[in-house]
Amino acid sequence: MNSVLKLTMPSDPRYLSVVRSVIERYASLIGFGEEDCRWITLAVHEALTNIMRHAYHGKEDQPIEISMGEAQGGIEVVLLDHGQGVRPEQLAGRPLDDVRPGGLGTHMIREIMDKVHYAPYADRNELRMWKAKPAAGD
Amino acid sequence: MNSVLKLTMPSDPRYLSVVRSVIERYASLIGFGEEDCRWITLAVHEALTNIMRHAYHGKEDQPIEISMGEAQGGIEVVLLDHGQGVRPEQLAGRPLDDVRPGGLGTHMIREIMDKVHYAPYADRNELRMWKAKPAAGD
Amino acid sequence: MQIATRQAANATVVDVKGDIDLYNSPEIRKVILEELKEKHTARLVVNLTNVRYIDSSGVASLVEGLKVSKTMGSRFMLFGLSPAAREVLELSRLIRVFEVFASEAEALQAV
Amino acid sequence: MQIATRQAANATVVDVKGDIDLYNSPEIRKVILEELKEKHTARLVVNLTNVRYIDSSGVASLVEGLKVSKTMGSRFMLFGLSPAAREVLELSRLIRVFEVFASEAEALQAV
Ligand SMILES: Nc1ncnc2c1ncn2[C@@H]1O[C@H](COP(=O)(O)OP(=O)(O)O)[C@@H](O)[C@H]1O
Ligand SMILES: Nc1ncnc2c1ncn2[C@@H]1O[C@H](COP(=O)(O)OP(=O)(O)O)[C@@H](O)[C@H]1O
Repeated sequence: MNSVLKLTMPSDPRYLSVVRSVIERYASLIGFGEEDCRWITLAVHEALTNIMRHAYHGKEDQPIEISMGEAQGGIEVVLLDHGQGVRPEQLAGRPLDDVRPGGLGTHMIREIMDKVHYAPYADRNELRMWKAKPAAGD
Repeated sequence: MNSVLKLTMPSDPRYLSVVRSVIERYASLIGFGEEDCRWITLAVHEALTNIMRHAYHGKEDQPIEISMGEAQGGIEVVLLDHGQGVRPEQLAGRPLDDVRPGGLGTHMIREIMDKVHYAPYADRNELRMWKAKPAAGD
Repeated sequence: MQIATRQAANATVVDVKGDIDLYNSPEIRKVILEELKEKHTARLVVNLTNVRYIDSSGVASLVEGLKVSKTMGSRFMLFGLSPAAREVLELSRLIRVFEVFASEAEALQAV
Repeated sequence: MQIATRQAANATVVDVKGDIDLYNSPEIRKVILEELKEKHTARLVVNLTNVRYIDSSGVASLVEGLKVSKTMGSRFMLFGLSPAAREVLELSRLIRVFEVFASEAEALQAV
């Protein structure tokens, strides 16, 4: 990816609305339609709240880094944290037909984005999300 | 300053609208009213376009770093570039009663913000801007 | 986000304004659970007309309200979903478990 | 930003939509100067109704249009300034050098 915008924020939910506006504007700038921009923003937002809750356990002063750019005809967003990682297969929600609060975020992310790749490294956790741009003329 | 949000962008005017939305949202979040948010956004925008035109001479792939946070009851925004610096006294526009294109940006910045400090260092140029929050009850 | 409750006919209406996300969903959750558990409200109607954005934690608060209302034998209704809010409930396959109305009048008249 | 020109009564109207900033002010500058210098438009009216945001480079393009119009003996008018656009022209002390009208009708009728 040719990462063009990079944002560093603390793990405080207070700043989520600021980050949403960056993602939504950036996606629009590189050619996504209004509805796709909303979806992409929701997916990134959900991934950020997961980092805040699960990787940082609600601590609000930990660093999160968000990079966005274009890659292979789509948008790529990479989130980095230094909190507690999990094995990639543990990053899974509950079955959707079981009605109870919670367990929705990872489903939403996977439904919205075309590729999602989570990797826990020794010094950081990395979540890469990619979504193809609409074909020209769509 | 307790810098909370940091954004890194290339010196490409294309991304200005994304950055504006971050500044506007952040200023609103920490308690500025709608009109002040617009003004602060304009000041930061003008300072960014000055970096693009004067420090980087229109080159669009150079790094600019924008940090924002709260300091002494106000908003502080710091811009960093690695382009050509000038002596602080050269950072000045034309007299406002001389009607011609250009030379407005630095005036706008100084009128909008309460403190503006420019410093060219060996490895970077730094522009610090600060504006007091409206007194409670305003 | 702003949140306020008021009486309307046979129901209590919760008016929400702004985005519902992780930052403020605890507040909306608190108001809803208070109405149901402490005030024993028989019909609780959540007005989402002025909500542009809702995330999974917001959805979770609504689901929790729905579950508690079932335990308490109360009714839990939503109205005024923006296209974005509706999309999120659809994406999470939850739109069908809620009683969703187009307007306040329809929610209040529902039998 | 989108920009289009059209004829209206005795004038050419330039309709601008979106933000005017360093990224796109060269385009608006080009359209304005073309109308004045090449097409010798006698009355050029810029419609800013759908412009929410304008920066100093946008203001500079308008000032340049104004100056060229004086040289060419044409008329250069603005209308439909949003509060934000008006504030920027006021801040730069330039509001008084432009002919600013509230509506298209008023601009077209101006003698
Ligand atoms: N960034 C993350 N770091 C660590 N664990 C995570 C992360 N994201 C998700 N998980 C794990 O995956 C589970 C499912 O997440 P999700 O579908 O978003 O629902 P919820 O967060 O409501 O539990 C979480 O409960 C958690 O155990
Ligand atoms: N970030 C900067 N780096 C170097 N020089 C600058 C910078 N900002 C402003 N200047 C200098 O100050 C002058 C006045 O700037 P400004 O008032 O914004 O008007 P303009 O950019 O239209 O000339 C510029 O022409 C330039 O010489």
